[in-house]
Amino acid sequence: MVDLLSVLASGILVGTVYAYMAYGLGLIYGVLRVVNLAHGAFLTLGVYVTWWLNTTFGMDPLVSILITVPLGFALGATVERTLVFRLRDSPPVTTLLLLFGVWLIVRNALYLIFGGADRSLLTSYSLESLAVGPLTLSIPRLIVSAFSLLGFVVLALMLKRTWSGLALRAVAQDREAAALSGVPVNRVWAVAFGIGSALAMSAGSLMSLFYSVTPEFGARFLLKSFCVVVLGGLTNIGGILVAGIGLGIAEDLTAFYIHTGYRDVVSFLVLTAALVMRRADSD
Amino acid sequence: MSPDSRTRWFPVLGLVLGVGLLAACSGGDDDTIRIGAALPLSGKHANVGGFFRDGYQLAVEEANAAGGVEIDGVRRPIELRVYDDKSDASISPSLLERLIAVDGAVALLSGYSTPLVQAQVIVPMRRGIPFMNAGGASKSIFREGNQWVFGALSPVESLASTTLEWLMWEQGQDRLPRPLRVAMVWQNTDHGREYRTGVHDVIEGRTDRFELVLDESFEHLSSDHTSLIVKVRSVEADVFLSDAHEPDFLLQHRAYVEQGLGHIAVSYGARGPERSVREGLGEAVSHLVSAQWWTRALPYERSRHFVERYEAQFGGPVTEYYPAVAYEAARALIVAIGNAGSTEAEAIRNALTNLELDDSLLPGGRLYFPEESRLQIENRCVIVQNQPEGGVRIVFPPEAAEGPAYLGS
Amino acid sequence: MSSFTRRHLLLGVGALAGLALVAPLLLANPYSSRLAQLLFMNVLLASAWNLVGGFAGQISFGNASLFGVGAYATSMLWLAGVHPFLTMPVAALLAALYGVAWGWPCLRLRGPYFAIATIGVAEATRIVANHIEAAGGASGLTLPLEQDLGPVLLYALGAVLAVAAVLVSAAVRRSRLGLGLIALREDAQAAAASGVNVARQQVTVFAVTAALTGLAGAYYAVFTLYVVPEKVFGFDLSISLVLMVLVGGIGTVMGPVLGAGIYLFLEQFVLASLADIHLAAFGALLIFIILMEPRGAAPRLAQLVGLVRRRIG
Amino acid sequence: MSGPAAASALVEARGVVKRFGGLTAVHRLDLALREGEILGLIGPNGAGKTTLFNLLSGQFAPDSGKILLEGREIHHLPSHRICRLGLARTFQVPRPFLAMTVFESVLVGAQFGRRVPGKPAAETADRCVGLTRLESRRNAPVHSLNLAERKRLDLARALATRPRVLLVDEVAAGLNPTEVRETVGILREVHASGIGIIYVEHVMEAVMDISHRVHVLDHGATIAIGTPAEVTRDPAVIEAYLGRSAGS
Repeated sequence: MVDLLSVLASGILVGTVYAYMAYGLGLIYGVLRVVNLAHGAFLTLGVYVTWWLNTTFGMDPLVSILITVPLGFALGATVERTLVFRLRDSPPVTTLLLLFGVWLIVRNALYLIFGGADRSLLTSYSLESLAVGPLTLSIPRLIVSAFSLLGFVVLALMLKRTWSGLALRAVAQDREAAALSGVPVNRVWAVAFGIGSALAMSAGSLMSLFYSVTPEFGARFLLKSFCVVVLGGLTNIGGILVAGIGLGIAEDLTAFYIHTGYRDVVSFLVLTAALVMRRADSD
Repeated sequence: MSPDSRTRWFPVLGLVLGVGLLAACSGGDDDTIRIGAALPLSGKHANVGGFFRDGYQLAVEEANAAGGVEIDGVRRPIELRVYDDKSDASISPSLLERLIAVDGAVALLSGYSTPLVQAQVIVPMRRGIPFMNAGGASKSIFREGNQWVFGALSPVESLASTTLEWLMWEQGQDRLPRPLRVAMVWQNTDHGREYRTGVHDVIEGRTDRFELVLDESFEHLSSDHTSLIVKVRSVEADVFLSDAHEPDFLLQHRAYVEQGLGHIAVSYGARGPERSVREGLGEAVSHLVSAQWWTRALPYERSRHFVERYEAQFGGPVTEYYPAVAYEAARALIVAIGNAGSTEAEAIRNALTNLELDDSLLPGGRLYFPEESRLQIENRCVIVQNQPEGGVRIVFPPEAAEGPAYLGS
Repeated sequence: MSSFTRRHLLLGVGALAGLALVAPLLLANPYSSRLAQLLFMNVLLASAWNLVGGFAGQISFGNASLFGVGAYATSMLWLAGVHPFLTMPVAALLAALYGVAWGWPCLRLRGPYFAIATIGVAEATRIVANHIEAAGGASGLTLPLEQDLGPVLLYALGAVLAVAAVLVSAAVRRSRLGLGLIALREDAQAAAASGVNVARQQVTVFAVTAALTGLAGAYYAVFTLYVVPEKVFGFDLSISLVLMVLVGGIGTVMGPVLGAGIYLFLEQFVLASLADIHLAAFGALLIFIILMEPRGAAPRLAQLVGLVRRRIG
Repeated sequence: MSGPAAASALVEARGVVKRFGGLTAVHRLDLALREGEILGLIGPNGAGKTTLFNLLSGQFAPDSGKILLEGREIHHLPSHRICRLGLARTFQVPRPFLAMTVFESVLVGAQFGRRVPGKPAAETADRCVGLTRLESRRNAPVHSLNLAERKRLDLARALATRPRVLLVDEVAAGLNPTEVRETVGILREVHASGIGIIYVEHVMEAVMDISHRVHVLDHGATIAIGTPAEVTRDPAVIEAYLGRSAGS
């Protein structure tokens, strides 16, 4: 029983991380209809920036979010303005190539600056945990989960309550109609890419609390982010949160009760089955 | 941009590529002896590839500082050419072909990680080129009838068997219970599979000594290990053995500490002394036990020399075994070329087969390639334990031990 | 219809003759013959991917799952004593069956849903393959070096497979199947309303894609003599094919061929000459190409050929 | 009336219901297209005309009720099967295959539509291109076509499937009077070649001019059936079109 609860708790905690790293991908897809292959680059960059700030200035990873968010926004908006924007009239799939190129360049820059060795950081609360009844919950993971929920609330409020949120949603629904209603579509795209990248980079800040990083870090989580986003319904932030948690739980249950080696098999099979079944319903 | 202004770019691009290609194809002057390697400097295994490059480079520079290698009475410098195979098993062999055909390499040094080295060894075996393997510890790399592939890294099994021998030795000192309840998890890669084989080979038929209460694999680069650790907790073992590469090790041990587990002894295969490990886990890695193909704690002259040179050049402290083994492998190859007094493949191979280094930095202090193990060395590992506040101490074998191991409750 | 077939046959024979003519050049040293092998494999893979990705507009990130099935089928049969040539049809068949098995449910999805579902299938396949002990698990399989086919035979085999793949691609493009695929790519509902059986068309072409991809896997096994799930079922392989086709020109017959060549050339070129910045250089070149030619190299080449023809004529 | 009509009906809907969530788009609808007839289908926006077309052509399956083509139940069939049984349609907003030429687009219909032995597909396609006055644009890429041409292309593609029944969705909307006349002319020719037509249209002059009978829908249900002259006089129709206030 304790085992089951531990596994469930772990699944939820991991799942919220999945959700957080996927928000940005979902937002970018929703607004630009672009599958952001450079997502992994922003995640990795987030971890490295956080690691560097921590080891150089002793900055806490949670504080470094204040830096990774604006930095991510600036970088993302720049990539959109300078590159993605130029392919707006080309088949959507061509942006895959472009963003893959961006990813390669970022990766190379990281190799040159940081080398290929694993890097990880340590904070005073890194290995602390909290006893809740029979459960032991990791404090960094609890913090990250709280941030993930907070991120969801902020994002949802932003989309619902603010002007830019309205513009984002309008463009997501129908680009041409939004443009005709006076929404500055070009700017909205840059903003969406910026927010998406800011989310990815800040996800990196949070993930630095428990993952070690190499320039290849993003590759590990890119595919998983895709799963979460698609399972959650691509543009639906709430769906992404639920999908992330669901996937986390499914993985941990499989790992514990079936076989640890099959945790990712399950997440991918759940993904495919859910897609196929949902589509069959709506046919 | 009009279509025409776009096309204008093409001759320019073509020119740049063409010139670059010509430059890339040039062989270089013929005075030097060229040896080559394709290493994973980017991609999945890049966290290790750089260490190998450093180790190779150090050995080559040392040889050149000593005047190079004497061939037919002329001393000739050695040039090391390294390419990045991006951790890709189909690119890696093609780069080796390139090293032989275009760059004129007379011998090759291996890449790192068993799958990549497995893909590489086909090339030297097909072409008949000496190949010195420092990065793939799997026995399966050394095929039946192998004449060209020399292994400077003992099999992974020896990591496991040395660890268990240590445990048995501690049992003999009455410091560990019998039978010992062992929980073992292993990374589902070639490395982990062979580690598991090594463990099974030792405990087979030793029910009085060991009871294996968990035997489970996990995927390389897992996104979380908490549920596995909960499983480990639930089997209530005395010792916890895991075989993991660095990212998984960091995550796994983090979950281990977070979940409040404690075993009499905890070992993650070869993991433990690395610098990045203490960077991320701090004091939580104290008392971890690991099996090492090399450790800076070894008291040999050559080993001290290597540590000094390496740290002077690349900064230190050098805590990983990778550059040391790479250095030793390259050094063995260079010595063999010198012994052969020739750059002919056959001659170098024969020299390697007959090579015997008495000043090796590897455990045991000797390096030769026994034919009965298909040219893979069989040097033992040493067991080291992380010390609080950093550093490691050799705890096994007893003749090399610097002191007794700390065993938890 | 029949005239197309004859023309294709001529083109195929011509291409093979051309490849036979340049064979001494490419077989001059082991490196160039290895590059030729990789090129043939890439042409095969990219052409196969383009059938479903380019013509039907279904972007698959999961072709490695088919490649791996082919590679393993050939490896296991070879180790069981079957001559590698004889294993090839089996590899193609098994890959086609596996392709249909997961393509049939997944191809009902479109756009990013299909793309991501294919990632799911391929990754699940890779991990399961890692656990199949009979196939060597994560250690993979090493193939008998003594039975190596040798560079000449490997070259010939690769050339035939690559030319065959391009011919299949050209034939599909010109056939009723190809017309239906492009129709459903442009508008699946309108195509269905015009009588196109969208599901069957897609599954049919996917079976062809899968068979060709399986052959590429079989060929890979035969020339590298070592298969391991991490490589043959890996995501890197799946993504590289997509990039090749995009560089060359998606949805065209020659695009995948050009793309396979350009991709291989650039990759080897930057790997060898720009050691420390090869990733960035390669990335920058990809970006450069796609910004200059968003539709890939093939349409531009066709334009140039047309220009030359007009000048001459 | 359903008895004798059913015997000779080309297409018949019986008690068809289609709901979208809480909204009932089509409610227990009966409809029949008789042999050799052009049936006009009119009604205000949201009356369910396009939904009905989507039901007849198999894009949607009805929640209940039956649809018959020449006496055969087709409501459970996918749209390509319905097309091959001889029911083709055009779309309200044309849905061209943008990457193709005009001829290729029409060829799709000819290749995949109803099988008629002994007729090469290319010949059929060319005949339909001619019929819809697109000869001059035969090899033009579809994306270069204007709206009127695209509408005719939709028609050509549908005709190339050699249908027994053609569903035409607002083929005259957005066209100038000359183009409307031309289109109506084409429809007459199509009818003359023995194809039954159900014609949804907002341009009243077009639909009243050409239809033998007119079926009027409102809120997913029938409010009147009759000759063009009869329905224009029907108070229920006037009310539906002009609103309750105008009627009172």
